[in-house]
Amino acid sequence: MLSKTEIAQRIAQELQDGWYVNLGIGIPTLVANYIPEGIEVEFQSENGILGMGPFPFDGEEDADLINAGKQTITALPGAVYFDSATSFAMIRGQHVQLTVLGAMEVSETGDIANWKIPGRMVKGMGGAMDLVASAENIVVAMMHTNKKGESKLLKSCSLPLTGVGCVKKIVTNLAVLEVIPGKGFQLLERAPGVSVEEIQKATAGTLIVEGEIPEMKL
Amino acid sequence: MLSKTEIAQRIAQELQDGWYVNLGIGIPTLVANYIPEGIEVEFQSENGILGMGPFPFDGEEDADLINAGKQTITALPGAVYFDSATSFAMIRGQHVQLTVLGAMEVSETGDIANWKIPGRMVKGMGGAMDLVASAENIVVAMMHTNKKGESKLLKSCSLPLTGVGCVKKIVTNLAVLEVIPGKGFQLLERAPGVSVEEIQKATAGTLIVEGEIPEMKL
Amino acid sequence: MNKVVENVEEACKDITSGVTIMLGGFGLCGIPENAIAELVKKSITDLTCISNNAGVDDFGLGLLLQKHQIKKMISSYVGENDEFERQMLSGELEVDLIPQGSLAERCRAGGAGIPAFFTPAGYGTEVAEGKEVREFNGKPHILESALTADFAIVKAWKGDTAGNLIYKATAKNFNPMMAMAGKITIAEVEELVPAGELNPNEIHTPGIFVQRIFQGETYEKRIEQRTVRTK
Amino acid sequence: MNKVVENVEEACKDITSGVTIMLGGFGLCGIPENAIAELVKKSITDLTCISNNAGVDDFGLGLLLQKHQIKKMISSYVGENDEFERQMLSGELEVDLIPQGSLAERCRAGGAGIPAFFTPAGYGTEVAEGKEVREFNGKPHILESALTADFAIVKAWKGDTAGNLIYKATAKNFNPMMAMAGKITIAEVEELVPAGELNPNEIHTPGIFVQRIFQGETYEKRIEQRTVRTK
Repeated sequence: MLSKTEIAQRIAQELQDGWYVNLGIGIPTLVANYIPEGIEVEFQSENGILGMGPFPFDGEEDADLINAGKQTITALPGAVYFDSATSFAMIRGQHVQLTVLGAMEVSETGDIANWKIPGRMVKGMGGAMDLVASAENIVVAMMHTNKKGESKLLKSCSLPLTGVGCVKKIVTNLAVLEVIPGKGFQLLERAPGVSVEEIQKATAGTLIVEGEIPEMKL
Repeated sequence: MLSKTEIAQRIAQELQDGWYVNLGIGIPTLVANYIPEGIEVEFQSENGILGMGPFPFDGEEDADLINAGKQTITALPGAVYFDSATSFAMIRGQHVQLTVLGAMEVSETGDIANWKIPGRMVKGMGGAMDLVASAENIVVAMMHTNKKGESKLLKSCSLPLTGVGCVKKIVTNLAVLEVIPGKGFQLLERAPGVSVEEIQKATAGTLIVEGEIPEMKL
Repeated sequence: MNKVVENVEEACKDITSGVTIMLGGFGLCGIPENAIAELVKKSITDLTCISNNAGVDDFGLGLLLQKHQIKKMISSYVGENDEFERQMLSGELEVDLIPQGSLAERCRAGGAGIPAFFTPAGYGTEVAEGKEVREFNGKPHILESALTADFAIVKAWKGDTAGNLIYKATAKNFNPMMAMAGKITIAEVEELVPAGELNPNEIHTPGIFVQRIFQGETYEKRIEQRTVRTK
Repeated sequence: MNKVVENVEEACKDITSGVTIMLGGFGLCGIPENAIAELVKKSITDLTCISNNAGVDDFGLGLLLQKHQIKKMISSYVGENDEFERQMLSGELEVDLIPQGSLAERCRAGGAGIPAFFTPAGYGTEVAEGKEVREFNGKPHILESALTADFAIVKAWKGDTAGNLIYKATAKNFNPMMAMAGKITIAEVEELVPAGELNPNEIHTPGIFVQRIFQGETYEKRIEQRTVRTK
């Protein structure tokens, strides 16, 4: 079973040289720490920066320089600042090659729910709806089951949707899966030491298992 | 009868303090030379400058600094450059208080034609269609009649339209007129020495003459 | 063209109860601190506020929420504010949640005279309810309308007497579009300079969009999530 | 992220006959001189060119017109070019004339993933033929669609190796929107600097929109209407 850090590590393997990448809050943010050797990517934060760097050193924080998670950050050489309309022009116009974000539920048709629990949690969708409706590549980073042990990979989402038919790939603590439209979750890789049966048990939606499923390499 | 310069001079009286103004090519450009005392206006040129100044001194031309007529210009203190989308955001969004432009024909319903003579002259509309469709105040600067002596103030335009029902005021070499929707051209002022009868004769559309028509002051 | 007003009182003098106000900023970054304090002081109520976020409990728009001055919020993300969530869930506060990109674009559209546009964001979700759906290039989009406001209040780093503005880093965010979309746009700046001192090539918001400008008195610039690494 | 290519040949190597190209510039101001010369040299034909103007007879896009390399022009104003007018009136050249503001906004929309928007410009004129009309706030608007291109070629003043661009004065014009709307965007610049040398606050076009960048060899920067006053 993967730790959150290892989920991020596995997702980092999806990065390709020259890609612009938007990382959501939580596990996705950790992906930036595992960029593979020899690959150059640039991180976009939707509040208005391209070329986001690491957190500042203590005492060097700038209140005017934050990421979409409102964390203080730094800018790398070649960075650029822009307004929110331009930022979402990049996103909606598909200039960002990869979006990594968390989810509360994903359906086997690629629907995603991650912004609202009616009557309980209403924080708003932020940029998530724009991101999932626009990105060519969306990787969801999440635990395979919720705190109650219920599967987060469903036939259809029970929570209000963030987007429809948009998730392509899911990396959980148990597996790497691909959404095959009209079919279900195709199992691509198992987490080290996790069996197909365990993944099957934790997956409420249709799981497609074809041939030998390799263990993922980190 | 007014000269072209005097038409510009009369139009300059329409300027109000604090207005942003877009001046078209030809007579409208001359308006900038007659800003009334004590009034501050700023000129927008739709290719991307606010705060346009006079022509440069000989030898000081900058190929990168032109107006929409492609003439070399200068920038006044407080000027700003912007892209074409932002420029027309200003225009379409009605942030420009006055547009002055020339016309080949104006109808008594406020239609304007100034961009095309089918089969003969096809230069394109440039920014004129955006300007006339958007501006709150449009003043047309033109000769009352064309080179053949035919009226340019018509019941309806014969040439392809630039905009529909948008002209508010017209200043010609003979008169100042206002378009009253559903009624016609209301005569507001006569050029010095020009009679109502002469204006009537040169106006093919409905001319509304109410009471004494004053002579314009320059 | 001198847009300078004496101070924040003068800038906000005709903002009354019941109006719609856009406020720039992302979280607590780039918010018009002085004008928010003035709105609190004026004790006006029934405001409709368009702002990406709602501040935190004791800073930013949270200050207006505490005093129940806001009737309706139009935002994309309102986490980090317990009082907000309480007022919303209890029904005291009307809330219209909008995808962040659509919010930004709707403000820009309002300023640019574009009454409506199509976007894929929100299709198939509750955001799309009651909105026209149309397919372009095989992909469904929804029709979103422009947003404008009686007042837009923005915060810039530098500004000149003609109303030209320059923002700093990510404090830019929603400020430029909101500046475009206010019937009256009020800019507060950290440094106010005479027209001509800013490089016309480096200005982010042309002065034509700004009706009033003043120099803010103090800026707390509170940081919401102080994250650092050690040397 | 290094976007630098050796020279103009390298930048334009895969531009072939029949493609759609956007070209920045207003008149002769801010046009990509080096790339235009290269397109002439390549002798490719059947091009669809999206550009506000068509140059003059012997400079700018006029050079491509002379050699009959352009099949279709999408522009707002094509005066100042006799050869253009001749080819258009004789039917040799397809021409789509678009209001300037709609042209700018359609390019921006293409780059921003907005497939269509409403604008009042052109309502009631031949530009509106076949287009949907809808009233907003009592005023009729027409629905305009996004424009994109196989290649966008823009000219900037300064650029860095990451593709970030800064334009000078009114040479900015259509370049920023076209940079957004190209499937492949090529930028030629007067001065190419290493990433990190441009102030991230002063950049007009973020490098994400640019796929290739090179330093232009020489710039004639011809002036179309030299107007001066005497001291």
